[in-house]
This record gives sequence, structure tokens and C-alpha cells, in this order.
Amino acid sequence: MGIKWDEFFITGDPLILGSQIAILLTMIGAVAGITYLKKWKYLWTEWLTTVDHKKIGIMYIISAVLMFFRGGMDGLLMKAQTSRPEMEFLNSQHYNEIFTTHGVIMILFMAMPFLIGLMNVVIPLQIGARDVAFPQLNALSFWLFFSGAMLFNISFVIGGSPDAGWTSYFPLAGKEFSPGIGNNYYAVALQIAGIGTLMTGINFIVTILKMRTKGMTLMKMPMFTWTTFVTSILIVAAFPIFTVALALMTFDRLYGTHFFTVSGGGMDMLWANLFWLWGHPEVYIVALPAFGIFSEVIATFSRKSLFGYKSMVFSILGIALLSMVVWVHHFYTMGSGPAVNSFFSITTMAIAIPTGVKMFNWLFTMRKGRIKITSAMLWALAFVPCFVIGGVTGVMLAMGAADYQYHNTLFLVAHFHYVLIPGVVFAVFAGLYYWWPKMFGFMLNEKLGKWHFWLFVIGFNVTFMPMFFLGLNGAVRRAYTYSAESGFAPLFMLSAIGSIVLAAGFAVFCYNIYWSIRYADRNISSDPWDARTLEWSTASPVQFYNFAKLPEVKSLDPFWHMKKKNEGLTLHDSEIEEIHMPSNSWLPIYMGVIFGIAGFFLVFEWHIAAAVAGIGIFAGLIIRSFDYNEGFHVSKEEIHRIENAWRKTEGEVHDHVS
Amino acid sequence: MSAKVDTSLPLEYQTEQDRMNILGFWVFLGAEIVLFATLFGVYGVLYERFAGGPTHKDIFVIKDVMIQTVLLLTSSFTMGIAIFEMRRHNLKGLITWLVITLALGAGFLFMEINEFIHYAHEGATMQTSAFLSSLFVLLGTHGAHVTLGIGWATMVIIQLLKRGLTPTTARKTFIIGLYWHFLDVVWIFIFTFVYLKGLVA
Amino acid sequence: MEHHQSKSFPISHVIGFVVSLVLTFAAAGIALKTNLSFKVIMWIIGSLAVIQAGMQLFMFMHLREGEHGKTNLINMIYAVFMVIVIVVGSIWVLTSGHASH
Amino acid sequence: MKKMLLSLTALLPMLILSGCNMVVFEPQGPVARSITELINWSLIWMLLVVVVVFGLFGYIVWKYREKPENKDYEPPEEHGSTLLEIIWTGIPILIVIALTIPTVKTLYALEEAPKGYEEKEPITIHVTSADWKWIFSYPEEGIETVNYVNIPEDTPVLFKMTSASTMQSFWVPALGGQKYTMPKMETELYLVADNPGSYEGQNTNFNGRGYADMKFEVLAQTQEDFDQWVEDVKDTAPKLTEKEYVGLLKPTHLGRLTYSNTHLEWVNHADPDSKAYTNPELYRGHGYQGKTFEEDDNYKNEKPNVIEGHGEDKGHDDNEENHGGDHHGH
Ligand code: HEA
Ligand code: HEA
Ligand code: CUA
Ligand SMILES: [Cu+2]
Repeated sequence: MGIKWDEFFITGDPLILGSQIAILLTMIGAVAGITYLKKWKYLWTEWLTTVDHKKIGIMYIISAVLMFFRGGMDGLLMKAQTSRPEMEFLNSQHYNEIFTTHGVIMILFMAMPFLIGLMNVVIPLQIGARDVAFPQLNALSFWLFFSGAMLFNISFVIGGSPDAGWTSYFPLAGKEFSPGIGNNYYAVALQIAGIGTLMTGINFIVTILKMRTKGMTLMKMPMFTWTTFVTSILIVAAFPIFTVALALMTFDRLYGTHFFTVSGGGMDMLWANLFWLWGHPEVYIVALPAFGIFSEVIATFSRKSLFGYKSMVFSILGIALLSMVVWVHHFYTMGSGPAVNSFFSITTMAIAIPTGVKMFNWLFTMRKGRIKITSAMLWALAFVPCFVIGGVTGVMLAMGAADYQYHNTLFLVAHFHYVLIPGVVFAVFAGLYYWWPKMFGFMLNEKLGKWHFWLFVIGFNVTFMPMFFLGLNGAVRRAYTYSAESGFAPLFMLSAIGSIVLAAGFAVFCYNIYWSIRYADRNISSDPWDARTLEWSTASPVQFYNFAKLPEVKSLDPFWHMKKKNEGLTLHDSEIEEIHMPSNSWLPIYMGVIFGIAGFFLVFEWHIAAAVAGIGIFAGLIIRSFDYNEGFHVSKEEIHRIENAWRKTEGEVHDHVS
Repeated sequence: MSAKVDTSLPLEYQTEQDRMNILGFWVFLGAEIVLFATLFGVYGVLYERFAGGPTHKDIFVIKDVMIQTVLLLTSSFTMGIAIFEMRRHNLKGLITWLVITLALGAGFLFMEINEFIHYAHEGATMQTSAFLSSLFVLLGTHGAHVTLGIGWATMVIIQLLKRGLTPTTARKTFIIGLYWHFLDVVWIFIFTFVYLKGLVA
Repeated sequence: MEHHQSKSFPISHVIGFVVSLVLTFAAAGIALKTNLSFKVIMWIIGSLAVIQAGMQLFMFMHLREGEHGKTNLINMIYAVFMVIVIVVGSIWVLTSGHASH
Repeated sequence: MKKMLLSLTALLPMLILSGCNMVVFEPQGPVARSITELINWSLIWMLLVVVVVFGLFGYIVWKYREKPENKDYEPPEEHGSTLLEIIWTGIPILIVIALTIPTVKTLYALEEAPKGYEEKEPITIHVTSADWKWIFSYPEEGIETVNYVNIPEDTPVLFKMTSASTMQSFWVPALGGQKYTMPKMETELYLVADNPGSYEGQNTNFNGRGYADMKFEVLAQTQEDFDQWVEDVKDTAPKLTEKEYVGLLKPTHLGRLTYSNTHLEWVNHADPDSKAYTNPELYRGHGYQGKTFEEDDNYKNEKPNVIEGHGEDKGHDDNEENHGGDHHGH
């Protein structure tokens, strides 16, 4: 096969060498540690083969936090490089790889899994179900995502990172201009992860349509469930486009076809078109669940039901529909003519309308409330002003003619960090602080939480606010350096300082997790926030079957009303029935691994090896087809024992702090 | 999940899990439609970019295409009959019609492979031009789906033979039926917007 | 759904099959044997394809059957919306402006 | 929250100080000016939105925050208000309309020679971007420059732009907005400079290692100076040969170059059938190398593959038949 071993590992760069050693040491350490603690069996049976939505959710979140770390490191390196003019810290090639992996990792391997993780943990609980519709498929989704993420991440030590931007525009990303295999990693790893995401979408659509507990009509669903539902629809509508685009990219790069190439009649603009047909909905795929999280958090901590529930639902639907018809705003400057640009300017600006409705509904949810400023709520509060800045600058970009001056400048970079970070990162932080007790049975430290919050929010504004002004002064994105005469230096420096504060905030967050695992009080109530939705009506951490008796719903905010009227909170022995649960399975992780191997060979263009691994994929599918495992039943005694452990007296839901 | 069985419904709809699987498959078909739509869009953009290579009229052979079409249409019909027999709890009829369906599908595949070989002989490969890249990938994706469908249906037939008609096997059969009809629907559009469009005078 | 269990002859399938053959050959005839303009032909055979696809969906795939008839219908309508956005949108965007003169 | 707002306000003066000479707000020609006007218009409305939301936000959060005094206050059940919801749907609709109208007008206007200059005969300059340099051809004058372009003041310049390699974007912020340059196709952009002066132009669309330094100078001159410069170039500059030109297209940085003929004589990269001068080997160098395809210019189809006499009798410039990789007939 002519394997070039001398090119296999990336060598010669001290930063990368350091990472290689660090990775190796971490791996050895992890293996040794698990062996020493004799945890292999536990790991295998409790986590790696699990089909429990809560554990899958937690695995998503852990991966996402790790990816945030990696992506954040990339961000810091970029900030260091541009902190001074003519800086010689990273060379241009290295910078290009870093912003590419930063963008891909942050959006696809941090934001997506973080939100999908929270969805996994929360949605079945919120709708009063025992699991998702297809638990095994859910595990498969996770392992495919994980496999794709790992494949993408090894690129910087083995074979070389992709370096054509997270948008990977052709012709640059084609073989003529990027002959290295870095961009194969992009095409293959995102494909694997994308398939997983697509299946998550299908799974959640069916779960939400079919598994809602008795009485929960669509218009009684919690807002996070609504946004998850609509996001899932967007995933199913948009991800196949990306699947095709990536496949065509793979064909162009590996098999010499001419979809996007310069020669043979290929059309570079077609890639941009397909990428954004997926890419724009993608940014709302990450934004919508985040909006759902804020809705839950704001309602809970204002002690009021969501203002304008119906208009909230309609604006979500409106955003989703509009988001499918705005993609051209990412390439107004491609010259498709004023008619096209006008059309897409209008559709894009129209998204401000439903988003504004949501904004004001949130504000008016708080009005007349009693706003309890916890860490979770702080994130939701900071979201409002920060996202408005991101949103209105989005509207400025949406004006086609004006975009001719902003496009591909740091103004754009500032815009999307101002929507992505408040819109997604703040939301996952809010969600994490909010649902942490539900996941683990103890709370994150509130004091550290506030440090985390202030450092991160201030750092964020200091980092990205200057970029608006740099952009308006002509500083372009993706440039690894700039001249001293440009006059950009002070603002770049300010921005770099901001990113250090930002990183300090993130470090406090990590420390908070560590601290809370070690010291936090384990003896907390199952409903510590005095919350409103069903997930709080069961134990913390949630027992594996979620609900001993599936709750019945009569109104919005069902748990709130159950508490108010004191009904449905008790559990009589006579109500306990056997519960049927799905069994663990090794197939999902097997499929993840085999996909990863096949993908790896494909990246290196070792087609025969890839084909052999491909047979393994089919073997897995066949085994699945013949698998008739019916799951198992939980006995009444076991349920009785588990329920007694957390319900102190019959029917009592623990009192809440506050 | 195995608990409630509603025997007033056709076998494949009797349990909640089966109903969820069927709904899930419909959603998956929605995704498949988007996938093929993207390929059609790509073809629609690139279909006249011959780069000096062969054009539609140089390579399409209408007679073969008509045979392929009739084969696939008939197989969709026989698949319908198979499901019809399933609903009558006629296992033997079901399997017979399934096998006929697969034979027709295999015939279609055989024709398609021959067609590709013929194209290659005319100097029309996937590397020749954008038009041919998009043509091969569109047809190839459909063909790969048919191949997968044949393999999958074979698995289902084996399970039917082993286990007889149960709600689970019935559901699996029903789903492969949906899949097969769907491939036929895609072909109708390939027939119209690739072959006929390319050959219009 | 009941109608299937009782019947012994799959009449709707046979009708569907015949109709699909007729539509197919009609489309081929119009495309290959008439001298209508390209546009007109494409509109006609395009419509025939849509009719035939709809027929398959309702007659063979039992789109409206079961408790999810409505959901399935919405699903398909949404899919058609996506098809239009992707196909028409892409072609429009990539063939106007500088690409069209 | 307070702290955050405070830190924001502390930032502001600094930003404004450095902001008062932002190039986008100092247009040097009618094209850029029309965009700046649009931007200023949008800024007014955006500021309004920001003020309203921030105001409401501050007021509500301050007034209804939990304090020791209101521990027992139980908020009312409240599900919405149709009137309010209509208001905050309606007003944004009006704002969007207010933004749409000038946007669409400007979009159409930017495709034509700017207002007030319709009479003046525009000069045409072909722009060819390559990795990582800008090549300017003056077909009327018969001269060519690399990495700088001289234009007469007060004269509309029609840039006809294409690329010899990747997708790039031509941007001279002081004079107007940007547009992409792409291989085998042509985009057009009008710019006018009010006064003599030097303006920086650059690529904004990332295209690999040399991207950050892909800049050029636009020098606007008086008509006399410009004519003089053209004469000088014609008299003194060397002639460009195809061989030399192929060298120019390699992925390199070049300083300024000047020639007394143009490469359009043998190739116009905007032509859909033009030769692609790609150099895959020169882009190697980072990471594990995959296989590259020999036929970087699709050698297989050098002669149109003619089967059954198709298209043979018709000439190459017949528009109907000559679709070879084209753009639906440029
Ligand atoms: C979570 C992600 C997210 C979100 C939510 C948004 C939201 C929006 N985005 Fe953004 N965008 C990105 C992520 C996101 N974007 C990314 C990642 C890119 C760059 C990708 C790349 O090139 O690498 C990008 C790029 C981008 C561009 C391309 C620019 C260019 O390349 O030149 C444009 C242009 O129109 C745009 C517009 C908008 C608009 C109009 C919104 C709107 O949805 C915003 C709506 C919100 C508000 C307006 C605020 C609240 C509303 C009110 C208070 C009501 C009243 C307001 C008005 C009437 C104005 N975005
Ligand atoms: C969700 C998405 C997301 C998020 C959260 C971020 C977060 C950040 N991004 Fe992001 N960014 C993108 C998505 C995102 N970005 C995208 C899509 C692009 C475009 C890519 C492209 O052009 O192709 C981009 C591009 C981009 C650029 C532009 C590059 C260029 O065009 O030249 C820059 C430059 O500064 C940047 C910086 C940052 C920084 C500093 C953060 C920070 O918020 C990161 C904060 C996180 C940390 C800092 C975590 C690490 C913390 C530590 C390491 C602390 C130390 C710990 C201990 C001591 C224990 N990003
Ligand atoms: Cu790009 Cu024509
Ligand atoms: Cu967008």
C-alpha cells in the first residue's frame, strides 16, 4: 500500500510534540488507573454498554466538556498569536489548522453534544417517559458521535489537521490545493458524527411524539421539550444535506470526481451552497435547544410560568421554517445578483421578528416575578443583553449591501461569538448548574459558580467586543498576523487579555466540578429549586427506570401544580407494577469503534483496509437484525426498595432549599 | 414495551414499540428524501457541464432504461402484494412474493451495472466531467440503496422462515416494504429528470 | 386498514400498478416522440412523475394508515418543502447573477 | 449584572477612541459612501433596539429581584397578553421593513455604475487573483500590473474579476464592498475614488498559507498623472511571456511587477473552458500526503470526446453546443 511511515506522525513542532507526549501519558495513566481500581467491569457494564438515556447524556456532556477544553485551547493559542503585530508564535500553517479545528470542534463536537447530552438527560424525564423511543439507537448515536470526534481530534498528531476553515470552501479544500490528508479527516470524521446526529434527531422526534405521558398534549409540553422537538426536525431536514456534501467532497478528494473542482466542469460555488444549506440551519439547531433551557431556567427562578407560551411555540416554528431559507446570507458576495441577495436579505432579517418575540416573552416572564439570582439564573440573565448585541449585529450582516463591507472581517467573527457564546455556551452552563443535582444528586457550588460566571462573562465581552471595531476598520478573519502600521494592535491586545479572563472563568468551572464532586452535600432534596416540570418529581439522581409510576399531566408546569394542589405526589404500594426495561448492548460501542477504524483507513486512502473494516460494519448491522433481546423486568420488590430509599415518608417530595 | 398488544390492528401495528418503529422509519424516509433531493439539486446544477466529454444523448440508451423502469415498477407492485398477503396472514404467499420482488430487484441491479460498464466503454467515467460525476453518484446512490434493500430483505426472509409471522417480523417486513416502494418513487424521478430530460429533443 | 384484511384480491394494487405503467409510458412518449418545447415537456413529465409518486405513497405505502396518518402526511409535506428549497433554491442561486449572463 | 455593564461602559471610550477612524466609516468614493449611509441607517435602529431591551432588562431585573423583604411574595399566575405580544411582533416587523427598503435599493444600485457617473465612460480593469497575489490587466491600455493598481480619480472603474486558483475576495474597504473572484467565471464590481490617494485592498476569503499577506495598493491619480503613468509603463516596462506568466501563478508572494502587455492575450481565466494552471505539487508540505490526480486539468477531454458525430460540425464558439464545464453560457 506504500504507507509513508515517516509522514505518519506529525513531527518537528514542539507544541505538537508536547501534546503527543501528554496524550500518551494521559492514556497510560487512564488505563493504569482503571486497572488499579479494578473498574474495567464497572466501566463496561455501567457505561460503555449502557442504553440508559441519562448515562448516555452524561457521556455526551463529559465529551463536550473535554472538547470545550480542546477548542478553548485553540482559541487561546489564536489570541496569543494575534495579541501583537508580527507575532512569531504560530506560523501561518499552524494558525490555519488551529482555527479550522477550533471552529469544527466548538460547533460540532462541543455545542452539539453538550446540548444533545442535556436533551438526553432531561427530555424523557420532562415528558414522563422511561427512556427514549429507541434506546439502543441512542447509544449508537453517541458512539458514532464519539468516534467521529476522536477521529477528528487525532488529526493533529497523526497525519495532519485540516486547514481550510470549518467551512472548507472549495477549491481550497480540494486535492489540487490541499494534497495532504488533513481535509480527508474533515470529510470522514464529520460524516461519522453526522450520521449519529441524524439518528438522534429521528429518535427524539419519535420519543416526543409517542412517549409523552398521559395528559401531556403538545401544547402542554415544557418549552425545552418543544425546542428539542423542533431542533430534531431541523436535524432530520438539514443533516442529510451535509451527508451528501461531505460524501461528494470525499469523492472529489479520493476518487477524482468533479463536483467542486476547478477542472472538469466542477463548480466551487456548489460546495458553498450545500455547506450553508446545512450550515445555517445548523446554527439554529444549536441555538433552539439553548432557548429552551433559558425558558425553563427563567420560569423556575422567576417563580412564574412562561409568558406567552403559545407565541413562544409559534416563534420556534417560525425560526425553524425561516432558517431553511436564509442560507445565501453567508455568500452575498458571491455575485448571485441583486434579486437573490434581496430575497435572502429579507428572509434573514425576518428571523429577528420571532426571536424578538421570544426575547420580550422572557423579559415579561421575569416581570412581576420574584427573581432568585442563582448561578443558573445568572447565565440566563446575561444571555439577554449579550445575545441582543449578537442578534442586532446579525441583522446588520443580513442587509446584503452592508454585508459587502463586513463579510469575512472580524466584525463577522464578533457577531457569531456573540450569538454562539451567549446563545449556546451560557445556555449549557445554565443547564448544567440547573440540572446537575438531577444528574448526580449533589449541587455545584454556588459561590464558585458566581466566580465562574463573572470571569467568563466579563472576559467574553472584553475578548469579542473589540473585534466589532477591528472588523469595521478592515481587519479580516483567519489572518494569522497583521502589520504594526495597521493600527490594530491595541484592540487585539485588549481582546487577548479578555481571553485570559475568559479562560480563568472556565478554569473556575472545572475547579467547581472537582470541588463539588469532593465536598458537596449529598443530602439534598429531589427538588432543590422548587421547579415546575416533571423531571423534578422523581429522585435525584434519577433511578434507572425514571418513574415508578408514570405521572399524569393536567396543565402546563405540571409539577408546580401537583405541588400546589398536593396531588399525584404519593406512591401507594398497590400502584407499583413491574417495569420493562431494555438491556445493555455491546453493539453500539462496537459500531462506533468499527466506524472509527474504517474512517481512519479511508482518511489515509487505504481503500482495501477500509473495505475490510466496512465488512465489520455490515456484520454489526446483520447481528442487530437478528437480535431479539426483549429486555428485562424490574421486580416490584426492587422498585419498592428503591422508592423507599428516597421518599422518606410515603408521598413526600423533599422540601426545597430557599 | 412488550406489554400492551392490540389485536384489532394489523400485526405490524400491534405493539407500541412496533408503532414507534414504523413512525421512526417514516421520519427516516423524510431524511432520505432530503438526501436524494440534494443529489437531484447537484445534478440539476451540473447536468450540462460536460467539460468536452460525452453528453446525455451520447450515452443514454432509452430501451435499457425502459426495461429497468418496468422491472422496478413491477417489483414495487409485487412488494405491495407481499404486504397484502402478510395482512391475510398468508406466510407462504408473503415469502413467495418477497422472493419475486427481490428477483426483479436483482434484475434491475444487473441492468444498472451493465449500464455503468457500457458508459465506461464510451469513455464516460465518474472522473470525466461534472455531469458524469453527478450522474454516477445519483444513480449509484440509488443502486446502493437497492443493493442494501436486497440484502436487508433477505435477512427478513430468513427471520420469517425461522420465526413465522409475529408482530415483530411483520413490522420488519412492513418496513422493508416501505423502503422498497420509496426506492421506486426515487427512480420515477431519476427516470423523469435524468433520462427523459436528457433525451428530450 | 380494515379493508385489507377482508379482501382476497388486491384490486387497489393492481390498479395502481397499471396506472403507474401508463404514466411511465406516457411520460416517455411525450418526452421522446413529441415536438413540444423543452419547457412544456418538462412541466408535463414532471407533473406525471409527481402524480405517480403520490400514487405510490397513498396506494402502496399506506401513507395515511394507522394512528400516524396525519403525522406522516405532515412529514411528507415538509419533505416536499425541503425538496423545493434544495433543488429550486440551489439552481436559482447558482445560475443567476454573474452565472447567467 | 451591574459589574458587567460597568465593565462594558469602561470599554466604550477606548473603543470609540480607536473607532473614530474606522475605514468603513470613512468612505472615499460614492460606492463606499452608499454602503456607509446604509450602515448608519441600520445603526440608528439597532441602537434603538439595544436601548429598549437593555432598559427593560435593567428595570425588570432590578425591580423584581428577590430581596429579604419580598421573600413571601408569591408571583401571580400569568400566561401572556395578546396585546403586548402583538406590539412586540408588530414593531420589529416595521423595523425590518424600514431596513429592507434601502437594503434592496442599495443592492440593485451597486450592480450599476454609481449614480452621477453614468455619463462618464468607465474604464475596465481585469482582476485575476492567484495564490497569493493580485494581477491587474488593462486591456484598453495594454498593460498589466501585479499587486498594485492605478486608477484615475472620479472615473468609474469596472473591475472584471476572476481567479487563477482558489476562491478569493476582492476588497478595497475605502472605496466599496467586496466580491468573490472565482476560477472559470467572472464577477463584476464598480468602484470610484473621489480624490487622489492610496487605498489598501486585500483578499478577505481565506485561501491557504499566504492568505494574510495577499494585499495590494489602489492608487487613485488625477487623469493626467494616470495617462502619464500608462505612457511610462508602455515605454519602459518589459513584456510578459506565457512562460513567465506560468511562473507568476505559482503559489508565492511577489512584490510589485509591471508589464507592457497583458496575459489576456493567451488566457482569460474567466472563460469556462480556459486552461487551469494548477500546481498540486507546490501545495504539498504539510502532514501525510494523499494521492493527487495526474489529470489536474482534466487531460482526458482535451479534444471534445465526439461520439455519433455529436457537435463535430459546429465550431467551438457556438454557444449552444459549447457547454464544456460552463456556466450556463456566460
Ligand atoms: C447560534 C448561532 C447563531 C445565531 C443564533 C445567529 C443569528 C443570526 N445571524 Fe448569524 N452566524 C453564525 C451563528 C449564528 N447566527 C455563525 C457561526 C456565522 C458565521 C459562520 C462563518 O462564516 O464561519 C454567522 C454568520 C452570519 C451571517 C453571514 C455574514 C457573512 O458571512 O458575511 C449573517 C448575515 O446575514 C448572519 C445573520 C444572522 C441573523 C440575522 C441572526 C438572527 O437570528 C438574530 C436575531 C436576533 C435578534 C435580532 C435579537 C433579538 C431581537 C429583538 C430584540 C427584536 C427586535 C430586533 C430587531 C427588529 C432588529 N449571521
Ligand atoms: C460554539 C462555538 C464557539 C465557541 C464557544 C468559541 C469560543 C472561542 N473562540 Fe471561536 N470560533 C468559532 C466558534 C466558537 N468559538 C467558529 C465557528 C470560528 C470560525 C472558524 C473558522 O474561521 O473556520 C471561530 C473562530 C475564532 C477566531 C477567529 C480566528 C480568525 O478568524 O482569525 C478566534 C480568534 O480569536 C476565536 C476565539 C475564540 C475564543 C477565545 C473562545 C473562547 O470563548 C474559548 C473559551 C474557552 C476556554 C478558554 C477553555 C479553555 C480553558 C482553559 C485552557 C483554561 C485553563 C485551564 C486550567 C488552567 C485548568 N474563535
Ligand atoms: Cu462562480 Cu460563476
Ligand atoms: Cu446563517
